[in-house]
Amino acid sequence: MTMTGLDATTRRVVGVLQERRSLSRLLALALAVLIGFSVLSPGVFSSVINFQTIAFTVPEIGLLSLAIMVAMLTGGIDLSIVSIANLTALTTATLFVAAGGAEATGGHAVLLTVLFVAAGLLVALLAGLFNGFLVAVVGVTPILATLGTMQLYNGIAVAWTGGEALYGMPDAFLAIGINTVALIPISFVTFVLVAVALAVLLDRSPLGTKLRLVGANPTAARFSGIRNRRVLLTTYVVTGLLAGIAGVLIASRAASASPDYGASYLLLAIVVAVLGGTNPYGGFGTVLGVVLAAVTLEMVSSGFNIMRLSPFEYTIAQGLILVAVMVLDAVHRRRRGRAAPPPRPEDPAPSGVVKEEMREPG
Amino acid sequence: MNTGRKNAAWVNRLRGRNNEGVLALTILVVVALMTVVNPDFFTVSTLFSILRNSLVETVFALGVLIVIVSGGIDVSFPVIGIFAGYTTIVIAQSGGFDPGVLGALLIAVVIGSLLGLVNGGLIARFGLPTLIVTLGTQGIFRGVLLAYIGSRYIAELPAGIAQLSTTDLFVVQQGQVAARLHVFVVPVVLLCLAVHWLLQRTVFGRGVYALGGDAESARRAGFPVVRLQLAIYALVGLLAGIAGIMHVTLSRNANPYELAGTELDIIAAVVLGGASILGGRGSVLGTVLGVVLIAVIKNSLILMGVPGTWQRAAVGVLLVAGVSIQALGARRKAAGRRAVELEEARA
Amino acid sequence: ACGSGTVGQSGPPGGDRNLAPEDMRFVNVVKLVGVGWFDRMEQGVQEFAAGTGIDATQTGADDASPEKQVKVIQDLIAQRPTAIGVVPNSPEALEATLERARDQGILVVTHEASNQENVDADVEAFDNRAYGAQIVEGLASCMGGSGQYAAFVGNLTAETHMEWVEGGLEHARANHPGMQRVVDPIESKEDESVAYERAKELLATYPDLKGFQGSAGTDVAGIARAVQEAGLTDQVCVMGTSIPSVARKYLEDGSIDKIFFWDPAQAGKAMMTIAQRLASGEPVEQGTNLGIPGYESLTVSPTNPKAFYGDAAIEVDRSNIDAYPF
Amino acid sequence: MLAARGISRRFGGVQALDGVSLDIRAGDVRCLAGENGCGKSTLIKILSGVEVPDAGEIEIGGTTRSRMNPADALRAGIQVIYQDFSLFPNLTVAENIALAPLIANRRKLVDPRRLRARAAAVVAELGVRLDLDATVEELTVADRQLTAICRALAEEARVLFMDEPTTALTQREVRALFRVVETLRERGVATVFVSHKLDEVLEISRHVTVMRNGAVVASGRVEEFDRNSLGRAMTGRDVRDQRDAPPFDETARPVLRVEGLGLDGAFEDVSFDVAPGEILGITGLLGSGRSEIAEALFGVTPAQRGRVEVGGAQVAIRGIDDAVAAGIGYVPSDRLTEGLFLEQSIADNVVAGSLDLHRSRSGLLDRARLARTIDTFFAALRIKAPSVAAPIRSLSGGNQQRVVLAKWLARAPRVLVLNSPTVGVDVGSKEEILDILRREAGTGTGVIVVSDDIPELVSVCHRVLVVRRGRIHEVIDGERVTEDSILEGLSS
Ligand SMILES: Nc1ncnc2c1ncn2[C@@H]1O[C@H](COP(=O)(O)OP(=O)(O)OP(=O)(O)O)[C@@H](O)[C@H]1O
Ligand SMILES: Nc1ncnc2c1ncn2[C@@H]1O[C@H](COP(=O)(O)OP(=O)(O)OP(=O)(O)O)[C@@H](O)[C@H]1O
Ligand SMILES: [Mg+2]
Ligand SMILES: [Mg+2]
Repeated sequence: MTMTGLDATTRRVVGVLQERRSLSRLLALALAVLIGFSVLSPGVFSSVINFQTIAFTVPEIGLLSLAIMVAMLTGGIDLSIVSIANLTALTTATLFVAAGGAEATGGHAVLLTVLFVAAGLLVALLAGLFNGFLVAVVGVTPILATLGTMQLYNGIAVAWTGGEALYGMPDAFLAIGINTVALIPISFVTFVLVAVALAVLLDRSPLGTKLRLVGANPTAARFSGIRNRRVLLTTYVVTGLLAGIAGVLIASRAASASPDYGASYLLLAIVVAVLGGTNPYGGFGTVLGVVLAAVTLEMVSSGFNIMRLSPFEYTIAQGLILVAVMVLDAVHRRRRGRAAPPPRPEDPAPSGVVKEEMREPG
Repeated sequence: MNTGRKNAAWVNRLRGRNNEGVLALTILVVVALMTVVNPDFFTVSTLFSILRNSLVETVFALGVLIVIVSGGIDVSFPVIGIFAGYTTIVIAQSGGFDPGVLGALLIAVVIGSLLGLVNGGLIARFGLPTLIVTLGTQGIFRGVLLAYIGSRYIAELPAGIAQLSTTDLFVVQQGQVAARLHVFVVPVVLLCLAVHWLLQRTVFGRGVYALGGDAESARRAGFPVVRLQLAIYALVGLLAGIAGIMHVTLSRNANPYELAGTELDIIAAVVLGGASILGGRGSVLGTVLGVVLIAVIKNSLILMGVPGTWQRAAVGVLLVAGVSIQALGARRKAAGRRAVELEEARA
Repeated sequence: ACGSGTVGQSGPPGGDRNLAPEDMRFVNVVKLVGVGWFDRMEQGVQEFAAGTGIDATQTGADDASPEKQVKVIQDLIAQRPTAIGVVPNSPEALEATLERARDQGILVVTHEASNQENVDADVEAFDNRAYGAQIVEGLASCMGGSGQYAAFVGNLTAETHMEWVEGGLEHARANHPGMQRVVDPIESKEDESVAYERAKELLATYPDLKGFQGSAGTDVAGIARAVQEAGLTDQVCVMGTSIPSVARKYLEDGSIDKIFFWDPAQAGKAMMTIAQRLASGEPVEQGTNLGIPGYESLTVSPTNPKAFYGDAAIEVDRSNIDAYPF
Repeated sequence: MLAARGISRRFGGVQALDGVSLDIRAGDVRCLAGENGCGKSTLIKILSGVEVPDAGEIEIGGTTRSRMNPADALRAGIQVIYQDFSLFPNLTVAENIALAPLIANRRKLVDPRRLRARAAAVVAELGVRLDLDATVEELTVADRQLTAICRALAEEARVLFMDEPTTALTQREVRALFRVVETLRERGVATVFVSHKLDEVLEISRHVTVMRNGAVVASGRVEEFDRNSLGRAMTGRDVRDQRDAPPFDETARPVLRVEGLGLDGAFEDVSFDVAPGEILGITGLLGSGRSEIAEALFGVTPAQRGRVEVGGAQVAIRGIDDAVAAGIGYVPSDRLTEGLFLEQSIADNVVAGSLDLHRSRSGLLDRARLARTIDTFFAALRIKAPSVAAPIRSLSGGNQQRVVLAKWLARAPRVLVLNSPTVGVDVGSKEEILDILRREAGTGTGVIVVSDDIPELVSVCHRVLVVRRGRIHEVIDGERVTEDSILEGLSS
């Protein structure tokens, strides 16, 4: 390995080693699941239509998990993502209804779709910005701030619609969630594009590194001239936008928008994010890991449904996978023996390093 | 100069180590506002009702407090709670006997502690991140409960528990409506005192704070960290078991689908109460105030005349406002402390 | 397409499969599994399977969330069953998925979703508005035709619940001018404790309240607890949708006055029977007799030609509770 | 009494200890000396049961074992003042001092009054001032160090390890500590003392053990060593130790001009200039306001009054962003908290301050340039680590400090402010770090060194400001910069 050939941002951190290891472990798990179920239910699990099904379901949960991952990079969390997704969907749907969009066709429909999706995402951006404001400027702990806004955004959605679902989107919009290109759902393509863009943002832009640094040690970040507030604001805008895009996919797949969709996604998104190797205390996490984790869990869930196992057994399996992956990691770490134990995510920093938002004058 | 410093110190004392003062003040402000909007708000019946609504959450929150102070987090406790509560009833039913109140409590506590030990074992034995372990186990526990123990709503509780369901400490007749204070406030208050004593006055309790302050230092100081963590998660399970059987008793039925999903609310109440999500900080008083503030917010909207469709939004607004006030208060306190420090440096 | 209110005349979709019963596979997807209501429905499905020799089973998710149900159905599509029955958590969220299922040649029959578009047929136990009116009529006779009442729904987003409540309100306005509903529908979040809290708040806020209408199965139980604790069992009428196992104890002590429901076993059997008729090319139309109690003469919905009503509402009070062991 | 036999310990690719043996006798005061990263702390951790050795034996009170745990060690009478203090930031000083004995004695209950009384007694015995009810996180670094010392003295120890106990202490407190060591010695307690301050080493210890690269290279009575031979034993070369302040253009327009700077309760009426290439020292006793001046210049706690000019233009420093924008860099004294991202890589730490300067035209990071920057500083500052991907936590103190320096040098600041830049840094590294400062000044940067290490100031500074009670008490410059003149300025 030549020094100059090494690239600063890709070989960051131990991380490097640790993340690679968790990535390869995830990959092995994914393959095991794939092969296992293909053998157990030949013809059904490994059918094109089933993979298509998985490709249809991954984007929503995948995007929400990525949002959680981004928030966790800074040591925070965003519990309002599902509410933001629904708010986005409702905005778009309301605009379509108001514009009589269901009847629109051709270029007009495409134009409306672009316009109204943009409006929906703007709402997501604003919602994310407000989260960021609470966290970065007011200084509310992220879990509290977003628990509040989760209720608030959901409440706004209920008050706005009176609780009813909204219909009336044109086919041009619904195509996003329903159509396929060369057998691949458009929503999955969208998901991959967004994931790649996010990976570029996190790995190749200054912001990505700053995000991890703020998560790793906010005080040192301030002392390095990083504008923590701005970074945190941006973080929650990004999580909001990711949630918003998930909302658009949800609405286009469901052909409707409702304030109550996706409540079960929140905990699942957290599970996927941590299974994907994200450290909830900040500083570590990769897009690829989260994507792999999302695909793996969706495959397991499909496999269980196909094998006619009960949903309760799937819940158990999901928990077992999470714990087993972690235990294997720990055992592996020990077996590597005398090597330095990589710092446990939980180990608080050594004394003297008080992880506290740095005193910010003025 | 000197008086200024005294004032600052005095104000800090009033705020409390974990900002309990600000929280109490926030509650007073919210109550005052509600009373202005609707004078009927300020009644014994409202008070009792809010207290009753906080009982189960408070017990859960005590467990969450312990685990958060220790620097960990547990999201499996509501599932442990309902697991213990529901399973206790199932055992009583299938065994065809009435365990009585104490018997039921004992069963629930044993089940809760065992499940908590599973968490603790995984966390302490393998040194795993607590959030991940408890996310995993909550799925496992819930799945096992619904798949193998039962998923049905049980309407008929064993007689002892059923009777306790409607036992009040005292009743105040107010016009048409009777204000009732459920007898469970007694054990809950005792539990709060016990946990406070445990955390403040025992080597175990200080060890919990030490662990949350700096785990490596705790190890170096000779704290048996593994045993400590085992005990912490077992204790969380135990408290969850108590909360679970209380929940079943208060709702007068056993429904295994309930409670799951309330974890984030309760964690938020504890954090609102001044516990640091990073560990090492938190108090029973703050926790109770946090739970009460959220209960006040959630359970007064009809009295306030908020229309049905706006209630969720109103809860959101009040929550956001509440946590913001709390955060701003905490920030002031930090600023005040710095001023005092500077002065002392010069003196 | 078929304005006549007849479905199934053109034979089964997906070509003339003309399958023998033992080659058919029906799957009924319910809101969530494991609860008493849907366990009872599963009994109906099993009875149907036993009676016809068709492989009919029931499945669902572990909680009542629309996204999980979507996933269950999507995974079913890969297995290509002959027909699926669906009791949607959120009809609108299922449209695209059901369309995909039908594109794959799978028959779709729904229940509790009279506005679902991508179906071959929908069967309802009754007309929701009429059912709501029936509940409020019961409440009116209990309240003596006048006074304040409050209505609960499981979720403000639950369309059927809203229809029961609004149908009831229209009925009261038209027939009992002395009756007033005090607030917008109150949301219990399908949670008995929430219903209990809200009922207590309502009793405190409206001292003259005389009646409650519940919609989620646990609403009336929660309300009854509040009423009982306030010592108002005899002054306040509590009625609404529930199931006997939940309401029994309160019906017996009088804090619930009457519950309304339909038998999920019969509804499940009705769905499966319609699926079978469609699969074998028999039509379903106005007046069709499914040979199931409550579904002896189906009515076509005036708004949706694919939706059919039975007349299967059941009223239960203290006197006849023992006839319904679920 | 306590002996190590052939102890080895490996961390990943680093052989931290390689067959180290050490004998500690009752009443001995033994100094462990050696460069950063030579394994001193690791040896202490192994002897106190915190780390487990790969090979070797520990002999304690006649029994031999291959490993220990902390509780065993505590019960055997081994007390440690850890280099990182290992305190509980969230507990009070009293609890930090007096809690550990309760565990060792297997007590179950805590009596806060007795606990506080015990802590008070220890603090009184040492003769220092500590607020027993303050939480440790509110304390200054010096007070934390005192707390750690008090904790080690709370229990009657048989062997007392002190891993750099004096880094943050003032003369007076160091004296008090030495008196305690002397008393303990008379009582038969053995002390093992680690310090990079060679004068201290020579003063306090009876025996000296010098380590290099994980092995013992010299051992003997203290009389056999002097500053030079000790330095040579540690580094394997001669350590230069005389004044070397390279010339600069004194007539050039100042790169930094400070006028009438003031902050309530901290400092008042502070004015000075720094020319390009000049190295200005600022010294003063603890609490004199020297650190606060540095923090005000960097906007951490901005001044309330006065003006600051950088490169001739006035700048209003209201926060760190203003200071960074104006071209001021700052190396904080508390590098663990404020300077470094411990779990992150060297690479990330080096570029943490200059990410925005490494954008390509697309706005994304120019990865090639970024890699060049990292490798340049990694090499130029001679950071000792297996690779730039190694996490900072695994580096020794001297190397960590180089990374903090690299972070700011990567921004090419106009003014570089360093607060206690060589605390806990070994003599060899210290000289190299000072050389880095000289080189940096040579490029026209104005350098301000805030320090109470007088030899260090004499070594590099062109001019030294002595601060007392928040005011500039004296300016010492040119040839007058000597240890004596500074000491005089501090104490007169
Ligand atoms: N936990 C760890 N993981 C990886 N490497 C470590 C760890 N602890 C120490 N090391 C490495 O072991 C070597 C010895 O470190 P040690 O802390 O004992 O040095 P030291 O002599 O105390 O240095 P200093 O004077 O800077 O305190 C160093 O190279 C260090 O990087
Ligand atoms: N329960 C306690 N809480 C706080 N501090 C204690 C407690 N017990 C002992 N200590 C403190 O620890 C120190 C050492 O304990 P040790 O057992 O030697 O004391 P002691 O005076 O012999 O106590 P006792 O008389 O209870 O045995 C004592 O000086 C005491 O101040
Ligand atoms: Mg060391
Ligand atoms: Mg004694």
